[in-house]
Amino acid sequence: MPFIPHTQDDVRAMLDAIGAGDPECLFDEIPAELRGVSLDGVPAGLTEQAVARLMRERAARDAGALCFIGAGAYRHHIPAAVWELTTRGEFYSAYTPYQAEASQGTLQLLYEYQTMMTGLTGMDVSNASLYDGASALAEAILMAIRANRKAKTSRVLVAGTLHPIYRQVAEAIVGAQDIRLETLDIPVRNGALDVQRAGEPGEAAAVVLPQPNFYGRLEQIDALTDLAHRAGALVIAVVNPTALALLKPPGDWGQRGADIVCGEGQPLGIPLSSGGPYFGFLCARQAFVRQMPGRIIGRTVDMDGKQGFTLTLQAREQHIRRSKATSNICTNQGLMVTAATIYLALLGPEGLRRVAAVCHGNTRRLCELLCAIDGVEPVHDGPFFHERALRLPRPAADVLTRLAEHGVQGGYDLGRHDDSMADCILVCATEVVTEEDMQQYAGLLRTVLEEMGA
Amino acid sequence: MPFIPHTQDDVRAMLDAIGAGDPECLFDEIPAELRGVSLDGVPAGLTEQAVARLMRERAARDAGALCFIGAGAYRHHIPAAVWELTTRGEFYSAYTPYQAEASQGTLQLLYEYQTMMTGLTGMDVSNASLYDGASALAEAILMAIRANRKAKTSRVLVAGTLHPIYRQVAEAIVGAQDIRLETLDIPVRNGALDVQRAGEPGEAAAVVLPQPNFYGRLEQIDALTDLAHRAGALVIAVVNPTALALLKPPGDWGQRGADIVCGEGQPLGIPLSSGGPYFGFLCARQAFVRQMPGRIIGRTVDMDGKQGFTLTLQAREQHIRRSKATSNICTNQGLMVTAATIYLALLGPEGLRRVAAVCHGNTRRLCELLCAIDGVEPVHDGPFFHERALRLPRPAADVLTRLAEHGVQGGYDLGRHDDSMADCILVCATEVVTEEDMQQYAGLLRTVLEEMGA
Amino acid sequence: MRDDPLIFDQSQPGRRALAQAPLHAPAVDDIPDELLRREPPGLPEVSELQVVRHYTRLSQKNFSIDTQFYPLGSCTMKYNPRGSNALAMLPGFLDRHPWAPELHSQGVMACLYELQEILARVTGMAGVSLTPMAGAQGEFAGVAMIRAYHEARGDRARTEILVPDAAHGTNPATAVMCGYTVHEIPTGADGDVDLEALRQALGPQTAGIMLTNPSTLGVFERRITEMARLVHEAGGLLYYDGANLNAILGKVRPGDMGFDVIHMNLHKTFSTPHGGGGPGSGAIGVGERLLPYMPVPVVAKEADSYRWLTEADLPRSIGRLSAFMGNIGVVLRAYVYARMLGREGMARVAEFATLNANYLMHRLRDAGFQVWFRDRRASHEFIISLKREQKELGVSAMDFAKRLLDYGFHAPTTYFPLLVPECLLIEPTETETQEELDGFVEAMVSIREEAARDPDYVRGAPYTLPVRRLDEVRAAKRLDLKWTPPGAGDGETEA
Amino acid sequence: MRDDPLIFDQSQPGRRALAQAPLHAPAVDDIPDELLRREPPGLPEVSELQVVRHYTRLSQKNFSIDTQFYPLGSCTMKYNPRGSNALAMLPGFLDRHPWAPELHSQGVMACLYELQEILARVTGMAGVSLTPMAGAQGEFAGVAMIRAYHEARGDRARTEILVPDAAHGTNPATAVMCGYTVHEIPTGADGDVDLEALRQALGPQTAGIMLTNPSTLGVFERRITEMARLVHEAGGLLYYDGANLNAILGKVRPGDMGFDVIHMNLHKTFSTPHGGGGPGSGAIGVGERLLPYMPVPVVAKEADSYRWLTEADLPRSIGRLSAFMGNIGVVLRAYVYARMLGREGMARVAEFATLNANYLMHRLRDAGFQVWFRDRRASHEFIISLKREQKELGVSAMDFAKRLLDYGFHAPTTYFPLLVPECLLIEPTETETQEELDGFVEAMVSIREEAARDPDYVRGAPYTLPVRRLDEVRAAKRLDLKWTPPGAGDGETEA
Ligand SMILES: Cc1ncc(COP(=O)(O)O)c(C=O)c1O
Ligand SMILES: Cc1ncc(COP(=O)(O)O)c(C=O)c1O
Repeated sequence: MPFIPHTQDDVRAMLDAIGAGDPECLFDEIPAELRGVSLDGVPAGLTEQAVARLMRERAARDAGALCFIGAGAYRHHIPAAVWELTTRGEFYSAYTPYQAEASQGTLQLLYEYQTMMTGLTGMDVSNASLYDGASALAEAILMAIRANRKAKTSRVLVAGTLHPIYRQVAEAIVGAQDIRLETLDIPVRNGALDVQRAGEPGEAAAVVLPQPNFYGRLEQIDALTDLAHRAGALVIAVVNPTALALLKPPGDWGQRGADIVCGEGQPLGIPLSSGGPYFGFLCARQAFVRQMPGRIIGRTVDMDGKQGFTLTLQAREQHIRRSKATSNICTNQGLMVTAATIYLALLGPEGLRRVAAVCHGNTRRLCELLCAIDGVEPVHDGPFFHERALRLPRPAADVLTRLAEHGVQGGYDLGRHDDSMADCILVCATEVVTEEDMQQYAGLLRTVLEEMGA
Repeated sequence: MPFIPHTQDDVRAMLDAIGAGDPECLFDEIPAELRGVSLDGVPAGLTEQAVARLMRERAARDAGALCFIGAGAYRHHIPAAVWELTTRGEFYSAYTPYQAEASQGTLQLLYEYQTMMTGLTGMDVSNASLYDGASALAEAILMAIRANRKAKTSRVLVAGTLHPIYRQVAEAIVGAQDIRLETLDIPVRNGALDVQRAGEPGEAAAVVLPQPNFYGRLEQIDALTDLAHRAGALVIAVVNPTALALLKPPGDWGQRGADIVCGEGQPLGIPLSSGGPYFGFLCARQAFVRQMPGRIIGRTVDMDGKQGFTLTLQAREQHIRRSKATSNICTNQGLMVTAATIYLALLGPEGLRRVAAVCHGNTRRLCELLCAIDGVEPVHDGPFFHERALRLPRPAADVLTRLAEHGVQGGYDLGRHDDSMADCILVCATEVVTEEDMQQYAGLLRTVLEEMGA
Repeated sequence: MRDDPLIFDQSQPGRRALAQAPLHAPAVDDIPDELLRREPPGLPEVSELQVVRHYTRLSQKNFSIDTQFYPLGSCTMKYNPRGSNALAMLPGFLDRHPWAPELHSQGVMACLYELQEILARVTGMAGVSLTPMAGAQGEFAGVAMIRAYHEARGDRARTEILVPDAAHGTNPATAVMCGYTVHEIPTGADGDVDLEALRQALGPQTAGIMLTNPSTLGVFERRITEMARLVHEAGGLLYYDGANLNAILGKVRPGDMGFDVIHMNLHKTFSTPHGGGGPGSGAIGVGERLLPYMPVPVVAKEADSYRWLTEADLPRSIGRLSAFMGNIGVVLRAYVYARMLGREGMARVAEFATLNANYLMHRLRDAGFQVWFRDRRASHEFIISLKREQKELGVSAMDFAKRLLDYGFHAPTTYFPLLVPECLLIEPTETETQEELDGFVEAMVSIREEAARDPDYVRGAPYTLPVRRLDEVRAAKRLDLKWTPPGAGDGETEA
Repeated sequence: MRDDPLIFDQSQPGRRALAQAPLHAPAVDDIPDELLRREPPGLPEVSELQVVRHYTRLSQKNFSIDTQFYPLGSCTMKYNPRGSNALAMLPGFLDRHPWAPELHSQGVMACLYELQEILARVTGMAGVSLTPMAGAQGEFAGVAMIRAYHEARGDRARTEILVPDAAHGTNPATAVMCGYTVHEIPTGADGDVDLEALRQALGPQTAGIMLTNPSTLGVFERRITEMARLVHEAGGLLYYDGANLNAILGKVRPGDMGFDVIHMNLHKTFSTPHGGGGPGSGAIGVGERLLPYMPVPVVAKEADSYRWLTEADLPRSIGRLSAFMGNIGVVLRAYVYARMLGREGMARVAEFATLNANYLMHRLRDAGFQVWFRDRRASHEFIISLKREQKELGVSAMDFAKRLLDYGFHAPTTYFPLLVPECLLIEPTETETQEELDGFVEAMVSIREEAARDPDYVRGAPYTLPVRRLDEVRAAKRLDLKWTPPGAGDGETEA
C-alpha cells in the first residue's frame, strides 16, 4: 500500500473510534451487488525503482531525434532555474488559491503573470490561464459573442490562414452551442490573406486573425483589424508570445487594436512534452473583463492595510454562478503559468527579443540550406516569422518518414490539411538549433531525395 | 557578465558614492606590475543553452554501461524525493549554520542525522560528516591516537584486508605527522583475517578493522575486536552503512564494542557521480566526543525555553582553536548528509534491511551465473556481503577491457593492488540490477572468454 | 519584516539575466517595419539571482501538501509522489514534439495505452480517452458525447440535462456549454437525491443526468441502480462526475452502477499535483454506446506497436478538445502513480480514504461539532456545519477556516456544497496519518474555545501568515489586475 | 504555531514508505548468526509524505542565498547558478562509477581537464589538481607538497610554517596536520603584515608561509613581491590561501605575486553551492617546482583522449586524499560556471565584487559606522567594528547580527578576524544589486536607532525566526547530541 501511512495498530484504533468492526463496514451503505469489484487486468504494484527503470527505457526510446517541427509547439531553451523553482513543493502541490492568505506566493506570481501578458500583448487585462492555445480560442470566441452587445448576430469569421487544428478545436467546443464558424471571405494569396481583394465581410460578432499565421506568414494585420472593426466585429488575435517580442502587439493593431488576444503559452518556458500540459493565455480590453472566462487575480489590502492578492471577479465563475458562468473552466494550467512567469522574468524584454530574432534567423538559414537542394523551394514569398512552408520534389509524407528513419524530424506535413500541399512541409528552426544541426538536416534531405530519385 | 546585475547607471552611481573615477581605481593599492592580467586561453563565455548542449553531449558519452563494480562505491536506487528535496535552495545554497537561529532547518536535520548514524552503528555520538570514507579513516586514526590516553605508543595497526585505497589515503594524511601504519600481524586466509592464527599484536593505540572487508568477506569481528582491546588499542571500525542494516553494529562487536566507527556514506542516497561528492561518517563512544573532528550539533533551548539546535563543542574546531584544533576540517559534506538523512528516513529500518538483503542476494545470484562459466570460480569461501572476488581463466585487465568495449563494466581489477590476483575481479550486484542484467553479463563473459581462447 | 515587492518593482532598465538569452541576435531586416513593435514589451528587467530569490521566497508563502495538511473537500489533496514528477520529466518525454512521428513515440504511447486500459478496468467502462485537460473539460467531452449520441439517433427533442442541486458548479456550467438547459433536482434530508423529483423531471426532453456518487455531500447515493434504470427508461444517459474517484477506487465501479460516461480527475485520484491551480487531466471513460464518439486522439495497440486513432478512425468523434493530445505530462504522472499502486494498492485507496474520513468525522462529532449527515457513513469526505457556533459565538465557518491557517492546517472547503449552512467540507485523504487528523481535531476544539473567550480574536485571523485577512470586496470593486509603472496611475479601475 | 517535531517523534512501529524498498527480500541464510545484528537499527518509521513534508518544512527554516542577502565575510555567498546544478546532475554524470574505465569516462574527463587548464590560467600556476575536497584539504595538499619538496632535497631542518595572525583558522590547523609548528606573524596597523617581524621570523627552520591576499582583513598586502622575495631567499615556499579568489579573479594572479602553491575554494569563487556546510572543492595549483608532488589523480590529455595520471605517472606525488577523485560533482558545477562566465565574465568578477564591497563600505562609513581600515580600499570584503556601539549603547556585534536576521538579512561574519574588536566582516559579492546593499545599510542604521531607544530589545533579537536566541552555553554543557526514545532518559550528558 504505497503512500498509505497506517499501521495495523492505527487501523484498529481508528475503527474502534468509529465503532466499526472492520474497514468493509464503512462501505455498508453501498448496495452489496455493486461491491466486491475485481481489479483483474490492472498490473501488480511496482516499486519506484522498478517503475523508474521502465520509464527510463521508454523515455530513451523516444529520445534523440533532431527536430525541425513547429506548427504550434516550439522547442526553446528553458533556463534551468525555471523548473527547479516551478517544481518546488509549495508551487507544485498547492491547490487553486481559494484561501488567499495561505496562497500569497501563487497569487502574487499570477498577478505578475497578468502584468507580463498585458505587456506582451498590449492589452488591459489578462486572466490566469486557460487549457491551451486552441481551447483558449474557443473561449475567446464565446467571450466575444457575449461581449459584443452591439452585434445583432453571432456570426464568427475565421481567417483561412488560421492553424487548422485550432479551427477544429474551436468548432468542437463552440459547435456544442450551435455556433458555426465561417471562413473569412478574403482570398489566401502567397500564404496570407490578400486584404486588398477582400469582400465586405458583412456583420459579424467576431473575426479571428492569426499573426503569424499557420504558415508562419505575417498578415497585413492593421488593414485586417480595421476591416473587421468596420464590420462591427470584435477582433480576436491568435498570436505566438515569443513573436510578440518583435511583432506589433495586438493592442496596436489597426486604428483601435485587437479586442481579445489569445494563444498558446508553451513557447514561454514550457517543455514540448508531447503536446501538454501547456497553457492558453487570454487578454482583453478592460471593458470586457466581466466577460472573461477563467480565474483573475486582483490586488487588494488586508485588515492592516497591507498589500495582498486574491482571486477576484469570481461571480463570473462556475463555482459561484453555476449555469450562468462565463465558462465551465475550473482547474486551469497554474503550474505552467508559474514556469512562464519565471521564464519571462529571466528573459526580460531584451532576452525575449533576442530569442525571437535568433529563431527567425535560424529558420531563414535553414530555408536557405534546404532550398539549395534541387527541387526544394519556398511555397510562399513575403514576410514570415520563424516558420516557413517548403515544397519538395516528392510527397511530403514519404520524405518525412525517410528522414525520421534517420533520426530527423523534418517538419510538419502540410498535406495533412490540404491535398494541394501534399508535397509541402512546414519547417521551423528555433534558437536551440545549431548550424551543424541544420547542415545535418540539409545533407540528409539531399541524400533522401536522391535515394527517392528526385 | 552573467550573474552581475549592475546596469551602467548603477556603476556610475556607486562609483560616485565611493568617490572613485572608474572601477580600476578600486585596485590602486595593488602594485601596478601585478595588474593587467591576460586571461588568454580561457575560452569565451557561453550561454546556459550552449553549455547545456556541451554537457549533455559529454554526459551522454559516459552513459549507458551496465555496471557490476563496487569496491567502495555502490549503485543503489535513490528515491526521487531525496534529491528533489536536497536541491531546494534553502538547503542547497545555505552556508554552514553559523547563525543557528537562521539555520534551524539544516541544524535539526543534522541532529536527526547524528541520531540515525548512532542508531545504525550502535555508537553514542556522531559528527555531522567528514569528506569521504577514506579521509574519515585518517581522521579516525588521528582521533584514536589523541583519545587513547592509556596507550604509551602511537602505533596503529591496520587489517591486511582493508581497502588498499583507504590505506593509501590514510597514509598520505597521517603520514604528514610522521605516523606510520603497520599491518596487523594476522594471516589472511580465504580473504579474511585468520584470528585463530593471530600473534599477540603488542601494544598499539588503535587497530583498524573493516567489516565487510575489501573482498566483501566478513571478518570474525568479535574475536578481532577483543584481541585489539586486549592490546590496549582502540578499535576503529570501517563499515558499509547499508550492510549495517543486516550486520552486527560495531557498538556490539566483541565484549566492549568498537570505539570509533567510520566509513563511506555514499550508499545512503548519494549518486555514484564519479567518486564524489560523497561523505565520510564518524561515530564514537561518548567518552571520546571531545576528540572528534568536524562539526557536531547539539539540542538546546532558546530564550523562551523553546527547543532549538546549534553547533556545539566548537572549541574542538579550527575556527576557535586554530593550531590546537582536532582537525583542520571546516567545510564538510553537508548537502550529502542532507540527502542521506532523507534517504534513511524514507527507507527506515525495514527498507534498508531489504535493500541490503536484495543486494546480497543479487551478488550471490551473479556469482552463481558467472561461476557456471568454465574457469570462473570464487577466490574465497566463507561468509561475504554483497561483493565477491572471482578468479578468471584470463588476465582480469584484458577481460574487463573487452567487456567494457561491449558496454559492461564487469568488476574491479584486483590485480591493481596484488600481482597474485591479476586474474581476479571483485563483482557486486546491488538491488538495481535485474536478473536480465546478470544474464546479459554472464552471456557476454562467456563469449569474451571464448574469444580469448579460454 | 521584509516584504516581497513585485518583480516589476525590482526591475532596472538594462538589467538582465545574461546567461539566459542568446549572446547576439541577427538583425530582423526582412520583416516590414509596420509589422514590428515600436516599444519593447513591458517585462521586468532583473538578474538571475533576483528571479531565483523572488520566486523562491514567493513559493514559501504558499500552503501546499508538501508543507501542510490540506483537507480541502472535493479536491483530494493527497501526497503527490516525487517519483511521478521525476519520471514524467525525463528528457525523452519532455523533448518529444507533439507532431513527432509514431516511430519516435512508442515509449510514451505505451504508457498512454496502458493507462487507458487501467482506467477502463477500474471504472468498468469500455473505452477511455485521455485528452480532456481537466475535470470540466472531461465533463464537456462527456456531455458532448451524450448530445452526439442523441443527435446520431435523430433524437433532437432532448434539450435538458438534470443536475442535483448539490452538484459541483462545473456540472451545470458544462451542460450549458453543451447547449443544454439545466434542470436542478433537489436533495432529500438524508443526502440522497429526491427520487420523486427525479421521476417527475424525467421526460422526452431529458438528454441525461450528471451525478457524483458519492455526491459532493460526501454520502453514497444508495438508490443509484434504480435511478439509472429510471433515466435509461426515459431515454436519457447517465454521466458520472468522477472528479473524486478516491471515494470508490477499487471498491465500486461506475460502469457497474449503470453510468454511460464518466470523467476522472487524474489530478485528484491519481495524485498528480494541482500546481496551484492546474494543470489537470480529465480522462473520460465510456460505455459501449458512446465508444464511437470519444474525443480524439486515442492510442490503439496493433500487434506490437501503438498508433493514434484520429478522426479517420473515429469519424463520429466529438472531435478534438486540445491542439495536441491533452496534458500528456500529467497523464504520465498518473501512469507512474497507477503502476506504483498496482492492483493491490488501488484497492486500498478508497478503503483508507474512507477510514480517515469516517475517523475524523467521528472524532469531530465526539468533540461536539455538528456532522451534517450524522447517521450516514462518510465517504472520502464529510460535512460539518458551524451554524451553531455562528449563532452562539458569532464565529463563522470562514472564521474557523482562517484561524485554522494559523494552526498550520489548510482550511477545508468552505460554504460548499451551497445547501449546507456554515459548512466545512472535509477530505482528509488516505495519505495522512492518524496523528495529523488528531492534530486537526485539537485545533478545531481549540479554536472553538478561543471563540468562546474572544470571538473578535478569531474573527481577526489569520495572524501568522504573510497577510491578515484580505479585503475581497475591495478587490472586486476597485479592480487592480496588473502592475503599472509608478506615475502611471495606481492601476485601479473603479468598477 | 506548529512546531516541527523530530522525524523520530513522528515515527510509528511498522510504518513505511512502501514504494521505496524492495517488495520482497531473500533470506540471508549464508551469513552466520553471530555476524548479524539482533535489533533493527534505530531509524525512524515514517511514510513518504511525512518525509517530504518534514524536510520541506525544515528547509524553510534556513536562510540561504536563494532566499536572502547573505553577506557572510570570507564565504563568498554569491548566486549559485541553477544551470550548474542541473547540468552536473545529468544522469550520465551521476551514474558514472568512479572505477569506470577511461573508455566510458571521456565526457567527464574532458570537463575536468579543461577546468584544470582554466584554473591554471587564472591563477598563473603551472599545474592543477582537482582532488582536494574542500579548502582545508587543499591547504593540506599544499603544505604537504611544501614538505615533500623540502624532504626531497634532504632539507629536514625546516619545521616551521609562518602564518599571519589574521589568517583563517584552517591555516594554522593545517600546518599542524602536516607536522609543522606554527609561528604567528603580527599584522601592522595598516592591515599589512609586519614586514620586520617577518624578516626576523624567517630562517633555516622556515618551511614556508601561508598567506591570503587580500588578507582576511579585507585589504591587499601591498608589499607582497618583497615578502615573496624574502621568504624565497630564506629557502621557504609561499602558500596562497585562495579560498576567496573572488577578490582578484581576472585582475591579479597569485603566480605572478610569487606564490608556489595555491588552493582555491571552488565552492566560493566558482559559485558551487555551500549546501549548508559542504561539499566544497579545494582545487590546488602549483608552480613548476611543486609539479611532481601534486596529489593524484590528475587528468592528462594525450592526442584526443584523456587519461588519469596516478602514482605511476607522478611517483613523487603526496598521494591520494580521497578514495576516488575528489568531489567531481562539485568540480562539474564549477566547470559549468567557468564556461558560462568565460574570459570576459571572469575578468568582471573581482571588479564587481570589489565595487560592491567598496560601495557598501562607503555607505556604512557615511552612515557613521566605524570602518576598520578607513583609509584602505576594500577588497571583496571589509570590516566594520561596533566597538563604539557596544560601549555607548551596550549592543554588541552579535546583537546587531541577530537583529539583522529579523530584517531579512543574513548576518555578516562576526568576531572574525579575531584581531578586530566587535567586528563584522562583510562580503556582499558581485551578484547583489545596489538596491540590496542600500537595504542593508538602512537596516544597520535602523538597528542602531532601535539600540539607542531600547537596547534590551535589540539584545533580545531575533524575534521573527523559528526560535529566539539559542543558549549555546547550555548546548555545550549539557550535551544532547541525539534523540533518545521517550523513557530512555533525556539524552543529555552533563559535561
Ligand atoms: C465534483 C467535482 N466535479 C468537477 C470538478 C471540476 O474538475 P476540474 O477542476 O479539474 O475542472 C471538480 C473539481 O473541483 C469537482 O470536485
Ligand atoms: C580564508 C579561508 N581559508 C580557508 C578556508 C577553508 O576552506 P574550507 O571551508 O573549504 O575548508 C576558508 C573558508 O571558510 C577561508 O575563508
